[in-house]
Amino acid sequence: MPQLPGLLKGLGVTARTAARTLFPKRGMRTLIPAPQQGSVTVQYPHEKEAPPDRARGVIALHEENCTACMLCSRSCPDWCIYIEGHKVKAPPRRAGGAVRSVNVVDRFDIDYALCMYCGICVEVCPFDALFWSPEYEYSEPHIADLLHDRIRLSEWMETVPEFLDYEPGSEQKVRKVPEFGTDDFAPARKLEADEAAPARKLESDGARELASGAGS
Amino acid sequence: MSAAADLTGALGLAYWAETAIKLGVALIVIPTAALMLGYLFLLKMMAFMQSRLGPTDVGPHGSLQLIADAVKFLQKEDIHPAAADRRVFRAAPVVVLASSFLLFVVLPTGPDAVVENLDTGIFYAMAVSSLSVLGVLMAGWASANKYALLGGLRAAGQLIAYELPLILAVMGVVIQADSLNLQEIVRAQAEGEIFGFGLIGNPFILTQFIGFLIFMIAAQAELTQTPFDMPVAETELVGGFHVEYTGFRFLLFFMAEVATAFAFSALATVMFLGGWWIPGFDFNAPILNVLGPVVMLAKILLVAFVIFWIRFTYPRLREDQLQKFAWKVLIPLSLANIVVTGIFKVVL
Amino acid sequence: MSPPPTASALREQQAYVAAQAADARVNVELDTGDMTLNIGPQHPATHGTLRIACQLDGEQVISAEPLMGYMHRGYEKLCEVRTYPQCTTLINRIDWLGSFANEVPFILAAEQLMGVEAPPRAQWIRTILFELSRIANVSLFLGDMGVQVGALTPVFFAFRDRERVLNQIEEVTGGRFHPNFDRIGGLKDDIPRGWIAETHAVMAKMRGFCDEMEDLLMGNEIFQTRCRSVGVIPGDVALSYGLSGANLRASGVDWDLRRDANPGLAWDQVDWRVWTHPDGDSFARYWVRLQETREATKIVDQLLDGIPSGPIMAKVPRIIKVPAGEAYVSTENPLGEMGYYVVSKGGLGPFRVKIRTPSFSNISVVPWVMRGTYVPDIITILGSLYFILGDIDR
Amino acid sequence: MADDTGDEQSDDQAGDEAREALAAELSELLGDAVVESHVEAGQNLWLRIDIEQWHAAMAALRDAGFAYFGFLSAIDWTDAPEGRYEDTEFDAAGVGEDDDASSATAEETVRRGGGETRFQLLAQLHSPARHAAVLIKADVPPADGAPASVPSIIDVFAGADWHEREAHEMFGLVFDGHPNLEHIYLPTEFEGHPLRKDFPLLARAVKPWPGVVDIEEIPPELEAQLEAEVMAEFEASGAGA
Repeated sequence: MPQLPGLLKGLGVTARTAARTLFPKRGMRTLIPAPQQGSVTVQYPHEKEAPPDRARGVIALHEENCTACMLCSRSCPDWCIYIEGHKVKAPPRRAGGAVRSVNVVDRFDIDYALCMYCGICVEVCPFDALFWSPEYEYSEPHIADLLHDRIRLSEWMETVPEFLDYEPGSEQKVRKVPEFGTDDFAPARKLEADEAAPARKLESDGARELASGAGS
Repeated sequence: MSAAADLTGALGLAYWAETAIKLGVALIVIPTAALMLGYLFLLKMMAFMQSRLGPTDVGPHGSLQLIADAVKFLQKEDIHPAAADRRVFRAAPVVVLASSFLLFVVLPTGPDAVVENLDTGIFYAMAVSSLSVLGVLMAGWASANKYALLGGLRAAGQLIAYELPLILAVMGVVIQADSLNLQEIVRAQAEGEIFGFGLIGNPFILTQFIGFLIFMIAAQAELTQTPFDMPVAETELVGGFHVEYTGFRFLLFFMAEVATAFAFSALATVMFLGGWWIPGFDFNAPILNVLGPVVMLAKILLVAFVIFWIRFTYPRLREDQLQKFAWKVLIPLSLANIVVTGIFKVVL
Repeated sequence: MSPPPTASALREQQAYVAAQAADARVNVELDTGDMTLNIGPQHPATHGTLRIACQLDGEQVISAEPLMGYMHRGYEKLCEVRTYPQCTTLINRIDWLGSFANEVPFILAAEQLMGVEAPPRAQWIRTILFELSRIANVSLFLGDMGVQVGALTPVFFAFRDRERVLNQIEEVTGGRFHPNFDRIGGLKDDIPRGWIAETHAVMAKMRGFCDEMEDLLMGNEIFQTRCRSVGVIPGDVALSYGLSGANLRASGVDWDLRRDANPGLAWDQVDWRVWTHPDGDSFARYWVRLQETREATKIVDQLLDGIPSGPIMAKVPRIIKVPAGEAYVSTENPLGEMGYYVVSKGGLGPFRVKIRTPSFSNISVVPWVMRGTYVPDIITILGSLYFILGDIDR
Repeated sequence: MADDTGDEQSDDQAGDEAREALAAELSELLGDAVVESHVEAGQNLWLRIDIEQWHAAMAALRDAGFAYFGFLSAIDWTDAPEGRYEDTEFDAAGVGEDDDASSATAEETVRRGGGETRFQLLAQLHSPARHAAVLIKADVPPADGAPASVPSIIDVFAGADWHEREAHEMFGLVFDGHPNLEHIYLPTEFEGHPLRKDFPLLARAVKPWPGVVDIEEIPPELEAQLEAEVMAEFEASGAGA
């Protein structure tokens, strides 16, 4: 077969694409142009593309789980997480136990103007307090407004999807996302976390020890 | 300019009134033509060829997008570069636009629907179309910008290389039609015959196919559309001669570009595709003053489609390659075309 | 002694001086000497902020000197104050179109120092993501080269189809551009269910994209006229400038780190070939990249079918401290050889990281190759050498 | 740790043997230019070259088939005076102590191929034909408080041009015979050599470290009262029963 000149072939490619965009239904059976289906354009404000579940859109905070241990703040490459807290007294874990003192977060700010979306904070959090959400619509006209506080971060917990199943052959365990909406102080969850990691102390010097390598 | 022109003749208006109406119609037709081509091809067809949607929000299917753009352009600040030659800088877009306005003067769209039926119609069209290069050169020079200067110089070089094949390609048509008058060329095609079969006349694209090809290639270069868009060359000269233009001056360049594409499509239609004449009608039938423009428009859109289709598909040549192509291929080919046409004219 | 000048002689003299001055003015205004043209820092062809200072004679280039640093972020210094996991965040942003591939050599170097080896499943997934980022990166080149030589449409096709690959990367890593997915000792997470089948489909689409590019651009006679015998780099010059990747292979040097110095990923487990082209011109570079993209889709297809089961993380301490030592690991990244020379003194972070980026060396050949070309060729050559600005400036 | 290949896997071993052979071959080729060679098991081959013979050795290596110029850079071996995390508690929290314990020996063991000077040149060459790479080092001795000048290899490997310029601006090394030793990344008027360890990284100095624990303690005088309140509530809720 003689070779078609590349000039004509090229015209063929663009014409074919135009035809496919205009008549996406097979074989042009329907001659009504339907570019909305044929094109790859997503008309953003009108229709929204759903990012994958794992998409690193924004970091959500499950405040009840946070113990202000500063691990995330320290492992942040940009130093963009600011945490302050205070101690409160919490009831004992079981009957007959002593009253414990627990950290409560007063301030948990992430400066999204600095954040590089690396996800290290989410990963290092030993208490399941930070999660990725695919939410992406939080742009602000002023750069200073990108500093989001714990209330805003907690609202995003609602948008955190469940963790995905793995392909066969994986040995990873599928994790669970804590339920949203338990707005009161949840000592039960803290208790679980405590028992899961007995080596980790909640006190600040314990967290420091963890950061320096003793906690492995 | 179309039906209205006939109307004015029939009404026997005074010269000034007739001229005013013609002018008014032309002033409406040219921006409308530019808008239509721009919307249909530059926005929508290009988008479809690239799996996109193009504009959708302004007006039905985004059809008023260009008007919105024009309004936006008008709101922009009018910026002159500090070192620019201000007067020339301001005049350049007007010169370019004037050249495309003047082209519309001789384009016939019906037996009487023509602004001025010049006897030297083609000659005039070729002459005024090359005026635009003057404007481009002015823009390139006056911008005091190296990119713009390179673009302007490229445009000048391109003009010399392409004006020649353009005119030589037209020569074949002129020889065959025995006239420089565009109306007469349409008549020659309408009354011609293909081996005794005269129903569809004899569109010169059949006998002057090589001429048509050369005309289209040269027109592409004249319009600085893509394989020959070196004067603009976004990725090397960042816009070439109009790099310093903003706001409504840039709008004028843009309008001129699309309007000239329209005009050249119309010229190709008149010379090669039989113009406004519809097979089966008497050449002077008054109804053609109404139907002619419609037929003409359809043919123009077809030719313009090809022009833009090529524009969206092809990469751009280099200036020296273009010169080589023009002087070593197109000009000898068009000369041969003239010789062959002449021989046939004498023999037949 | 000359007689005192008469009035008329004075006038003549003044007229002569004035004429000379006018001539001089005209000569200054119409200086026909060389012209300096700055291509960039803001220029559509430099995809970023590279500046090329050209001396032109007409449209011919006398000399072209790339001036960079507009985007220098000092990553080598920044890495010195960061821990190893934090470094990958920065390293993502070196060649931002093929980010995952950037992480791999750094992680491998750290693993080498620690004496850790990632489990096979992690290595396979690494290789898959590596090749996916190659496809995402190079497919953009395949379209972008069209824009460089003036064709509008190919780049839209490239963006359209690259998006599919980026979606696949995002589905696994959570990041379209900056995956930050590689960890010392393995990977952050395993692949989600259904991903393998989807990726197979995307690979088929990408092969279609390669065919389209071949018809639309590479087969186009105008494109060939623009690219053939433009920017010819002979093999020995390419070697002495340290050109790597497709630029080197287009000069006829059969050298691919994936095959020749496999640092422990799964490339030796699958069947593929290295493409070379003898010409060394811009067209050869385009041709080689097109073939490599096709080859990469085949590699991915084969790897997807053979992912071994098992863990994705080797046993590494929670807080990573790398033993003292030095290591250099380089891999065949989309742009060429990217290597990290990591010096550790036993701390949480590297003591010194030398980042050997492909674009830096690839662009260093520009002054040599651009002499005597024309202004449009500058763009063709820059486009065909294919650099990412973050990869030059680091 | 120099030549210990005892517990390597077989394929690594083959590679190491090849590297050993290459080291021996190159040592012979370069003669007394090679000060020291080092093969790290399963990794790489280092050659340390006498700085006086840097140029000649590079030319000899190129002619021996190592024609692919990988990179050229330098290493500043001094410790940063401020520590890794300036003004932070990160270093203090364990890391620093650990370093101190090993720092006495770290200096000797860390350098592949040995060497004592503050600055070391570092380059890598590849042989495409032999699929082998070699890392080359050279000690840059101090001269009058600054590093001594180094012969440029721009005429051996044309690609060394930019790499030498980069090493010049980042480390302050001077390359004799380089025609255009100007800044490549930094502004012309920039002062200092950023990759030297004594060049402070201001980004870390101007901002306070956010990792400092900021937890408000319960005032001691309230502690007993709060404890009693919580306990009372706990017992009242019935959980204590």
